[in-house]
Amino acid sequence: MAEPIVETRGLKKYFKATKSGLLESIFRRKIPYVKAVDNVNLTVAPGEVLALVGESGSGKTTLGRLIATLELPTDGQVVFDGKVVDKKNKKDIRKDIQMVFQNPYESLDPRGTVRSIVTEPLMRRHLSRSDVSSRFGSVLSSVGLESGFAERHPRDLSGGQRQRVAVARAIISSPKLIVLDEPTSALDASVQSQVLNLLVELRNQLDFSYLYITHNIATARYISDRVATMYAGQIVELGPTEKVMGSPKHPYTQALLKSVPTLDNKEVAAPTGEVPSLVNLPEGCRYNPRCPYVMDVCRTTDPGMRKAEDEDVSCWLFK
Amino acid sequence: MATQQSTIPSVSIQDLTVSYSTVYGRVRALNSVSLDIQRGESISIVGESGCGKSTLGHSIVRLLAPNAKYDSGKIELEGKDVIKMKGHELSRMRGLDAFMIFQDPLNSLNPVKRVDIQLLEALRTRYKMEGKPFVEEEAYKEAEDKLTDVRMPDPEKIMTRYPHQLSGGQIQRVVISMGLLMRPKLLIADEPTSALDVTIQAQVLMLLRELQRTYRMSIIFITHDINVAYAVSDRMIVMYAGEVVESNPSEQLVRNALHPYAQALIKSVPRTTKKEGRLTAIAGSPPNMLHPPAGCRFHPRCPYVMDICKVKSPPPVKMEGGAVVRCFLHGGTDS
Amino acid sequence: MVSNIGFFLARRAINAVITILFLVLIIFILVHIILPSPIALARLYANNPHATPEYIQQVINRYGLAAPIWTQFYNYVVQLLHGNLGTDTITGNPVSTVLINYLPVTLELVIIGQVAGVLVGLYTGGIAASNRNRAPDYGVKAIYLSTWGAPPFLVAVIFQLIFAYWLNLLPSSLVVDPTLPIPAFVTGAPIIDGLIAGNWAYMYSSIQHILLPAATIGIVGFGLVTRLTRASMIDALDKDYVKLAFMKGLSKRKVVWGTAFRNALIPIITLIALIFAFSVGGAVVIEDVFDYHGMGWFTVQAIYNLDYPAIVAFTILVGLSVIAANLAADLLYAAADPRVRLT
Amino acid sequence: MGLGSIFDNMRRKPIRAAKSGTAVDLGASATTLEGGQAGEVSAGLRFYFLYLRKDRAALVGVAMITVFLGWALIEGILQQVTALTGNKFYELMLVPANPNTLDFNHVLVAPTLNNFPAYLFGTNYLGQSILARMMYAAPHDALASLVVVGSAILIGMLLGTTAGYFGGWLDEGLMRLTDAFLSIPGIVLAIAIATLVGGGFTSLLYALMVVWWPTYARFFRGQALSLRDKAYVEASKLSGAGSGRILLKHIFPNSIDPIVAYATLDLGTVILTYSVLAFLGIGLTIGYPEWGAEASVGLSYFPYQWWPTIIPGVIIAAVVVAFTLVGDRLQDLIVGRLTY
Repeated sequence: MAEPIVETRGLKKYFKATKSGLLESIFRRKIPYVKAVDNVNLTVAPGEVLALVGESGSGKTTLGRLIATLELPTDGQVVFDGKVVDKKNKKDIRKDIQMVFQNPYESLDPRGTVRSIVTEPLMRRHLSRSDVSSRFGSVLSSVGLESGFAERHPRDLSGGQRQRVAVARAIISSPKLIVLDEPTSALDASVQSQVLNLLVELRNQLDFSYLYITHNIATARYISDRVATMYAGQIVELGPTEKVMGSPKHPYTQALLKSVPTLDNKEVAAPTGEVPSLVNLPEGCRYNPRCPYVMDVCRTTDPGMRKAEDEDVSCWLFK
Repeated sequence: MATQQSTIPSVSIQDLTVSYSTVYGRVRALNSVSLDIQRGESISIVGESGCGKSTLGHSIVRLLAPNAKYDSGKIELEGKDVIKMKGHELSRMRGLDAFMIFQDPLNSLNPVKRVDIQLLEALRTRYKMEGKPFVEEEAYKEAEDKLTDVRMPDPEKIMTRYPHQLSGGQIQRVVISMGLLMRPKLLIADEPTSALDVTIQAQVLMLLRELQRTYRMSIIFITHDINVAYAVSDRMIVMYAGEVVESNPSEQLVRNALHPYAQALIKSVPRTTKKEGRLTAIAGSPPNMLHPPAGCRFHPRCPYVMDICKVKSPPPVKMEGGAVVRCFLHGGTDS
Repeated sequence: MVSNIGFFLARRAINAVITILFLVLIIFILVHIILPSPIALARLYANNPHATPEYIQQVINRYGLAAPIWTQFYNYVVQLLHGNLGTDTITGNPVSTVLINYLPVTLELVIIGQVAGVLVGLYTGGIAASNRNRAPDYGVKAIYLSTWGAPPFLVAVIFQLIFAYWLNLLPSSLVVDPTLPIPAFVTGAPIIDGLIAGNWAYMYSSIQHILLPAATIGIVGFGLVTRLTRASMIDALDKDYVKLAFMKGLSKRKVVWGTAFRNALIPIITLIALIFAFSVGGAVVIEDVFDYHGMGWFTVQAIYNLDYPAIVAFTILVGLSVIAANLAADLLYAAADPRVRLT
Repeated sequence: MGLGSIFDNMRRKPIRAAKSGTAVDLGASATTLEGGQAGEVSAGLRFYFLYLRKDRAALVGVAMITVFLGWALIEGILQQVTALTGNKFYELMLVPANPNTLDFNHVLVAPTLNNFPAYLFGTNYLGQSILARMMYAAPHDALASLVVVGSAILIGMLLGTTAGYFGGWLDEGLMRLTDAFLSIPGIVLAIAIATLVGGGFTSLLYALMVVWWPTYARFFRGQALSLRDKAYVEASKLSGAGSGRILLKHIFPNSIDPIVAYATLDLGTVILTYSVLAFLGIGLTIGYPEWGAEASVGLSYFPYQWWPTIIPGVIIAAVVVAFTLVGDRLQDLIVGRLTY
């Protein structure tokens, strides 16, 4: 296993749940914290596609933003290419990171043209004009857009075309890691598969590594090499995609797979209960209120990550 | 509560055309759509954004936006034409004949009123319509029972809560129970689970299937996700650019869809069960509803396009097994 | 444990105090930037053009105008706290007495006018929104555009022309019929004092006199309220819970006014203070046209007589009353919106 | 503080595509352009003109504005030429009569057609043609509104955007400061400043400029707050852009559109406030007629000679309504509330 591109060690990110100002400190009012990301350890190898699957409130987007250095952790570290990310060096670490966002209608500056948007990452590289336009040309064609699109404004583009422009912007500075935050969930089914195909092709040609964040398990299975399922701020299962999807070990992953309607089986089975509030989390394993195999130990202590064959599972069912 | 078995369909839509006037000009959202739904049948309407599925849902209960207009066609709900209804007749139809639930849980309940008041409000109108005296305790009890019917944990507490104190899943359940209180013959659901998490969506889908069986209600389930449509309905209607391109029982449609668009839609969906090679995507991008393509509206993106497709719009053709399709591959070239 | 609403109001109260400090600072700095030298300041306070240099020097010492700016600010604030707003050059007595007997007259006029304007504005805004792009909507739009654009003095003059001179229904000026005996001073507001003293003739006459100016103020505020209500109602009517209300078989009237309007009201409550400030601004001109002897009329006289202390004091007082109005609006907002009360 | 919240909630709520659903189906205020997101209003002047052309009332407004600003520009230049050359011929060239000559045998003449066009609006108590005085005074009103709104946009943009973008104490401070300004009615504060500064047109301009900027600061703050979380700003951060570049390249340009609509409407409000202050006798330069002052002077002859007050009032109202009409329609469009 080569040196990982990015690694997180005991990563935590807590947000203040209420506005805390002068007033709160006077009354020493205990400020509740939202534990969005709570002690996450994962690695992304060069050229690998790691999928982060989870529902809303699982912390997958926050984790993605932490790794993309858009947020600084409350505790723990993000190590990018061997260097620990902190306030000072985050600016030049960002040279090797790019991101594609969920809402195609907000990821492109409405006033910019396709050319100005896509070439923005090269601004700091002080390349000659011809270099920039040649790169722009090649990148535009590799995302399947004719050169005629160069001077068009985002409002004249469809959802799918906009995401292609966003992908072009992400690959123009040939970064080492691209964080994809639900890139296709705002698109129609037919357009979604166009963009997914594009992402897979680019990965095979240019050997980026992707951190693919999604709630849609089917797309995760199609695009990723390894997958991590997240629940209430923690990774509950991490392993090769075929293994995790084929024979899921953690009860939540099993429930997740069974609750997704597909064209192969009509019957859908859903776990009981609701997603827990991230402010007052249940004791012990966070899934225990909804878990069919719950044991006493689950209600008291947190299982932490455990080895099971070549997977990591956070569940007391495994030693 | 068995609904009487009568021959007239629960809903019968004939050649419905609805258009919106926008700053750019008139956009025809529905182009002579015809659709019949039998009593107790659960159908789903599937299509990409902008195909008019939500407009179709809203037009049945006359909740279209101010800038929308019924250009032509008829919508018969329980034998009466909805488009011609006025005042009292209209408010009687909404609730007793049909009930509609919507997509965005954050806005589905009145944020300034408690849940019990909003449920009683529904009961008060039904009792008035049925001429029964409204007794507060009795109504309160009935409302609470309905909450248990929709698998709501500790309904007494939920009754006294305000909508902002409930989760998305709980709000949708309250809205569904509100619908059940009205005992409608038809339930229209416009993407009710799209804004919910996968596990919560599964709970709501299971609930809807169950309620459809126990209350023998006909359900129209509108969604963009073909998997959800398959899981929740007996028959699927596929719409494209304001037209119904295919109507087929779910099993048949999934195994061998007739219309090229329906086939492409099914092939383009990544499966969770196995890893496949390239996904077959549909070329081009969704049509511009301001200047829709001539003839069959799918022809610019259709792999089997023929000359006639570019000129004439294919008429609906009845196929065996109760399927209806609008495509020249399956006939209709003579009329 | 102080509940959430307690923190919400406490935070708003602290904001109000800081705003008041800023208010006083702004006025103080404006006066001192425009008239930097102590002599100019003294002439402002003395305010008689042919003041002798000794008299001016005397004034400088009395008010400590030569002191460094921060100490001047400090005792300016202390003076304010003691209610000493300087002496009014027209009447010679302290500004505070001037304010006491003129300000309530204006407040009564503005509040009555504003309440009328807001009520009518809410109704027409609602009508316009629920009949979007149809006759009532265009009609209401025509009304609020013209009232919004019309200068207050034009509206006042037209009202005088129609109701006072042609139809001769209402008195064209003054606060009350001067011949009537004036009741004991309790609140300073004519109608209320008349009511308290049980002096029906005086009360009836002052109601008669207030009708036209109050209507004019109502018109001035009406345009703003109608426009805000229409916008807020349209947003509310687009929400799913309005569609759900229709689905419950409620009539259009019940849905528009029972559900949508109730929600559209909340953003408008937060703007009460803004509408109040807008109406007070209009009152200055309207009192001048109607010769309605309130604080606005007095300010206009103060302009002609360059009576700075009165003008500065009135500016601060209006600012304070608007901030108070805003705190009241926050209370109403917390009461009306459960999302604030019970987060 | 609710005071300025009218500007805070004016910033457009981001259209969040349903979590896993697609963009809004062809819903109410959909403007679907080549598959573009429903409700996404395409910015750009082309669209505004296309929209205004379709709306008769707004067209009337645009026509009146062009007449008013056009005339004010021409007369304003002529007045400058006269000021430079000292030759009064230029400024009176296009004006039907000399606004300042006294003519005691034509005092308070009712509006008539004879001696057209001088007496079209009648004469005031000094026998001066009201039409001539109104036309002669137009440049001041136009200049006042453009200067005041222009300066308010500049100051408001600098303070508001930086406060909104960086947040923290800078933001809190600006909020309290603007709350203080907004708590004093514009007219009252302008009176206080103008009387302190002393007479003249420029003192009135300063007063209005001090009064006007807070509204725009709140507006730009609201815009900056909503824009700084947008994905394209985050993408720009990832491309190594510093705050300065983001403000210049992304935040300012995207704040312009909503401000255009509000500023159009606000030009009318400035003219209204300016004429009310002139009505109260503030900021008058000797020998230079003012719209508001004209109406105020006529008051003492009211109601028997109604025209010296009513006619200037009506002209002011017409100009202000024109600006309000166009601004109001543009605003409905920007916020996407407009359904045709």
